[in-house]
Amino acid sequence: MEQKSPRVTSGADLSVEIAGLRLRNPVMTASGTFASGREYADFVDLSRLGAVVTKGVSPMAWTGNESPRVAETFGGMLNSIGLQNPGVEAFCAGDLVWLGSQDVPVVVNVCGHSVEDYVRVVERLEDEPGVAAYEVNISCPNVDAGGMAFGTSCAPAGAVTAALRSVTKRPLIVKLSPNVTDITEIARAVEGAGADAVSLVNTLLGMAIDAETRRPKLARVVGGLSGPAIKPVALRMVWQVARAVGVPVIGVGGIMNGADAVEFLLAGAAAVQVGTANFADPTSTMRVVDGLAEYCARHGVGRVSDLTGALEE
Amino acid sequence: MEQKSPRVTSGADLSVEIAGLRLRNPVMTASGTFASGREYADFVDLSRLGAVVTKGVSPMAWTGNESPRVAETFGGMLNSIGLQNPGVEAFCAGDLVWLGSQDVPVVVNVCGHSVEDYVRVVERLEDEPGVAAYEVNISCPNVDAGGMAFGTSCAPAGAVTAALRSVTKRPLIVKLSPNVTDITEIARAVEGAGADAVSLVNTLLGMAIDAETRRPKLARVVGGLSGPAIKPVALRMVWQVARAVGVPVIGVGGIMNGADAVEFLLAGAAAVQVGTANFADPTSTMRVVDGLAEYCARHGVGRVSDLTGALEE
Amino acid sequence: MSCAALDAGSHPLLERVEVLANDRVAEGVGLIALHAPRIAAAVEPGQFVHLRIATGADFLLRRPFSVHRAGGETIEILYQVLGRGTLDLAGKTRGDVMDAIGPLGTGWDIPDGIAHILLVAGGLGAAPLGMLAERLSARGVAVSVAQGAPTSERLVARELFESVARRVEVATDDGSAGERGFVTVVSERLLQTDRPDLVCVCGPEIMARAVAAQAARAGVPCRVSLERLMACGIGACLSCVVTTSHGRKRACVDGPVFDAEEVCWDGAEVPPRH
Amino acid sequence: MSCAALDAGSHPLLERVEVLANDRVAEGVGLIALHAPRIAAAVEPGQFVHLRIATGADFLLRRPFSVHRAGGETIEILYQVLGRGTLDLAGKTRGDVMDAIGPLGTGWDIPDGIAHILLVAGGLGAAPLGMLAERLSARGVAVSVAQGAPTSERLVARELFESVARRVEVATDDGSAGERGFVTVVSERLLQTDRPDLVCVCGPEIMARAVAAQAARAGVPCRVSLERLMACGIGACLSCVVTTSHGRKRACVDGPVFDAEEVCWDGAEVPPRH
Ligand SMILES: Cc1cc2nc3c(=O)[nH]c(=O)nc-3n(C[C@H](O)[C@H](O)[C@H](O)COP(=O)(O)OP(=O)(O)OC[C@H]3O[C@@H](n4cnc5c(N)ncnc54)[C@H](O)[C@@H]3O)c2cc1C
Ligand SMILES: Cc1cc2nc3c(=O)[nH]c(=O)nc-3n(C[C@H](O)[C@H](O)[C@H](O)COP(=O)(O)OP(=O)(O)OC[C@H]3O[C@@H](n4cnc5c(N)ncnc54)[C@H](O)[C@@H]3O)c2cc1C
Ligand SMILES: Cc1cc2nc3c(=O)[nH]c(=O)nc-3n(C[C@H](O)[C@H](O)[C@H](O)COP(=O)(O)O)c2cc1C
Ligand SMILES: Cc1cc2nc3c(=O)[nH]c(=O)nc-3n(C[C@H](O)[C@H](O)[C@H](O)COP(=O)(O)O)c2cc1C
Ligand code: FES
Ligand code: FES
Repeated sequence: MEQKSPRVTSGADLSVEIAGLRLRNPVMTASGTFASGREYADFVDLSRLGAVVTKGVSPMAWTGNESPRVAETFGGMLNSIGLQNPGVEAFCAGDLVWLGSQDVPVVVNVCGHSVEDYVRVVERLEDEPGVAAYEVNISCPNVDAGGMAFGTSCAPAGAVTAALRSVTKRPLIVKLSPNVTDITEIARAVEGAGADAVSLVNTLLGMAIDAETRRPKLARVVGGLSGPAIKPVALRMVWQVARAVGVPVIGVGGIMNGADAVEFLLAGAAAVQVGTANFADPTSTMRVVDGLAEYCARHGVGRVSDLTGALEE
Repeated sequence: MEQKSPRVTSGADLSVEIAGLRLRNPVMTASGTFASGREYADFVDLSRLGAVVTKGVSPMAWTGNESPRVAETFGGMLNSIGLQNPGVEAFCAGDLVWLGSQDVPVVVNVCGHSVEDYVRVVERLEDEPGVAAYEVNISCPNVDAGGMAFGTSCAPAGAVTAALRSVTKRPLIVKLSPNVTDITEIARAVEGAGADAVSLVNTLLGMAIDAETRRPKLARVVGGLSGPAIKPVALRMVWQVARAVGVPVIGVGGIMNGADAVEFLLAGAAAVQVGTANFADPTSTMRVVDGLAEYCARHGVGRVSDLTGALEE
Repeated sequence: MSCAALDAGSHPLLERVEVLANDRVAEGVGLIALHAPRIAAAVEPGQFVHLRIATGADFLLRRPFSVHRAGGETIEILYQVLGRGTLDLAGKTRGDVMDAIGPLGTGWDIPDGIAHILLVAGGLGAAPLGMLAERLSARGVAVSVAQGAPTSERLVARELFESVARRVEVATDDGSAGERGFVTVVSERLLQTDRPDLVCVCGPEIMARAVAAQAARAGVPCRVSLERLMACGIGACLSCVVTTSHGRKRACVDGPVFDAEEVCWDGAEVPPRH
Repeated sequence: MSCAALDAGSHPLLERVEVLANDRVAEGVGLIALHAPRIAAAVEPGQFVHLRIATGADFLLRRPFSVHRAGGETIEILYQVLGRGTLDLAGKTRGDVMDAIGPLGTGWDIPDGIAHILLVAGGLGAAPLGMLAERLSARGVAVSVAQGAPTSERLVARELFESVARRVEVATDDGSAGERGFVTVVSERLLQTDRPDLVCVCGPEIMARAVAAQAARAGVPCRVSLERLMACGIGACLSCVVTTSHGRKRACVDGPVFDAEEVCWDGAEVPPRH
């Protein structure tokens, strides 16, 4: 991985527009890897991020899964956090207030066990001024009810989206699961149901075993695979979905540096999210922003948005 | 990765039985990564392998895809070889004759664009004494017609299996694709249609882009992801399928050493295949065999088959 | 003092650290000294650093290590070689550079007015207790140490403890030093004989749990330092939770040191080592 | 001679090789000397080794490199730093150990009776031609060399060529040495003036293709060494195919040297470097 690079200031226009939302640059945080940014504020200038995407928020507090909740794998990691969060009320009283004091657009990641759950969270958040958009997590492999179940077939995916569309005018980003036979079907379904954008991918369902103890490395046995190991799969899915839908695509999966981000843009993404990389290097998001600017400068790219879909096949 | 380890001779019984086939040990080669073994004979004692699984064989010669056909990714690689092979006649006249002179069971990997193609290959091979079993590749992401198309929904997967079942009494191993929403459905379908065993996984469909040239790294744009990066996904699917079907499961995906093989056995595999690891170290299969023996000795495992499904959840 | 990571004033730092020395101190155990001026100045006993061991293209999560000792511009880490990360760590030599996030976590947070403290160390559990023993004895607190290990050679940091503690009693599985058996035999006795005001424990969770029970029976408050697998190390990912009577807490920021009685021993510790 | 990898007698070896020296010879170009007695003894000009650069837990495919020179128990590799593998290679120092598979491929396979040969090298294409030039001149064959590079400093192995060749003419993109422009200008002229019996080319595929056309027009047989991405390097994986008039052939065992007229220039070369 690159070492921390000096901030690059280039002439290129890094701003992008997603679902009516103007972002300073296309680099967002990936939900669940950055909390609400407070912990990272010591290492990252939040005002240099395109957006902060929060940890998943549910109607009531969720306690998540047992420990161990993470395991390292080759070029990546498994997690089975299970969407532990204090619930939407506590979120509004806590993180959201703090985020209000920061100069960065806030995308709230929404999760639930049922369509009603999702609706309740969004309805509650509609009263809050500090929310720029919603990212609907229908792809979490770490909860039994709901979670990925919504994201692996078209009807429920469309149903959640439609229900949320009817309660908000704010930009609705639906986050898709890679654990499907044909991700373009799901993408078209949520687009048809009113999604303003799609983000992909969430984690790949995986498993790790400790041969010595003969036990699964995760208490939940299975968990979500993330990190550089999954980048080729994420990139392929972004490329497929960008050709299948009209709404903007947000690419996520194994992005560690500026070059990785450029690859996702070329494949058709309008923006990107950085997740697991934050754990290895808490300044990763800044390196991605600087790397993008440096790439644009070096290649004479005037607007970063010109890179979207610019793959030469 | 481990360095070449001295051959370990342990008291443990490494032999396994799969679909009526007795193998010296559970370590096979993964199709397409070992050709027919001739090229590896300089580095590997074929008689110490559980079985050699050949490159995919089609009714007529296939020329495969354009170059570049491979690209390295984080912890793995993409390939889009496209099942280039000289066709079943040339195979019988060439590799199969050579394999006949080797002291190792031969599993012929069969591919086709249509059910008829698969049937023609197997019917031709039925005349050949030197074939121990068939592995039916319904999961190749690198051919347009056939290939993965058969492996991603139940009906065609069952149809190919049933057609082959009707023309051979030899053990029929069906190789499954990981690019599906629920691999247990497909596994049950092929079991129901007469498969004696299933092997999984084939490669994950992925993509790589060269940001500098803005071009896909593979001429075919997409290709199959293999290597340690995919091990957590393969392990999870083996664990799921082993609980869903009664026939033996052969685990494949990212196995680099003995410990990896043990993990697949614990997850429920009766045998394993080693693929991409052969490229990094041509002696990988031997290291896996030695590593398995060493593990059994160290843990007092009398029969390696006792490890199958012995995961402590 | 202490509670560094919690009090608003102090924040974790991302510091480029350079290896000053890296020596084997016992079978499979190493002591690495790092030039880390900013972390060394801020760290409190019981806090840890989140170390990025991998370099180059290699992807590896950080690894958390307690600060064993800190002085001047140097911190020392006592580490056991277990897997990929600590193998790489053992290979580092003078001049190698890594980066570290720290100081992290709550630390032991010893209240004033403590006159006599019992430290119970199991195996590498000695690591986060070294600095504590030094600082407390410097503060005039009487320190007793109960230390256990598989064998005498593995009684790491024993000299340190003997140099500052009023009394050090040991137990080894093979009887090669002190009592034959578990450290809990020694800790039980010292609880009775030395009547400490506070017990601080670090070691395998099963042992920590047993000592916590002894302290409870003796009516002595007890602190335990717990290990969890940690991804971010700074409170963001929720991979390190410990179940407590006040709900799930993050070992990296709400711990790693917890009040024994608030811990729900749910067996969620890191899998046993080999 | 030659055709080593093909004739049944000879087999590729898996050899533990030790770095003897590793020096920068130009901007982004290094020359590494490896102690590889068995490969050194068997290798023929134009053959290559498949080098395992990564160590430890790091997964990396092997990287193919032509043997630039071989003598005694040593082989030399001339390499250009492009990405992860060659970056790591540039970091190797005396005493580091890797493993190599080799010798691999067909080699130049020069028929007896050749009196005058023209070698055309573009950039790092000089690598597989060094050993050839030495061996041929030792056999009394008259050697002419046309060499091209972006700039004079990048005319790698120029001294070697000048020490054994009858004539060396160069071209550089910036005119800092010889002609300003492409090596094809020089090769065209030498084809006319020196009337070689055989042309051997290695360099970017577009340049090799142009030289092959020149040779064809001049009615001189031509051999080209082609690059493909290689996974196994030993003929098993079919990742390295070259389309020829006799169908798809494997660059690692049927090549890397091909008869120019059998090559179908399908633009399947490795993506341009940066
Ligand atoms: C707050 C804290 C302080 C620590 N202080 C020390 C210390 O001072 N000295 C020391 O030697 N070790 C310490 N550890 C444990 C140390 O982090 C692990 O031993 C190390 O991460 C193992 O990395 P590895 O790659 O070598 O092993 P891996 O291959 O990652 O794992 C090998 C074994 O170590 C266990 N392990 C892996 N990561 C952790 C982890 N984060 N915590 C606990 N166990 C783990 C695994 O479950 C496995 O059983 C501490 C852990 C925590 C949470
Ligand atoms: C038979 C043969 C002989 C070779 N001899 C030499 C030599 O003597 N000196 C030398 O410097 N290089 C040689 N090469 C090329 C060398 O193998 C690549 O430059 C090297 O593998 C790049 O590895 P990397 O990890 O540094 O770059 P990567 O990050 O893998 O790739 C960087 C760039 O190099 C290209 N590349 C990667 N692998 C290969 C490959 N196997 N062949 C060609 N291009 C590749 C990629 O397409 C990319 O554009 C030879 C290649 C072949 C096939
Ligand atoms: C520890 C962890 C927690 C996560 N939590 C969430 C979450 O709450 N909601 C969500 O939509 N995705 C969650 N994800 C998925 C990431 O947002 C992202 O989609 C995935 O990790 C792939 O990106 P990466 O490879 O950059 O990490 C989580 C990932 C990790 C590693
Ligand atoms: C270069 C290459 C060629 C392959 N060709 C075939 C094939 O012909 N038939 C097949 O069923 N699988 C083929 N595979 C898939 C492997 O057999 C194996 O299922 C996959 O690579 C995962 O295992 P691994 O990670 O150990 O490589 C191929 C894989 C690679 C890398
Ligand atoms: S390690 Fe991320 S919250 Fe503790
Ligand atoms: S590299 Fe595998 S066949 Fe040539």
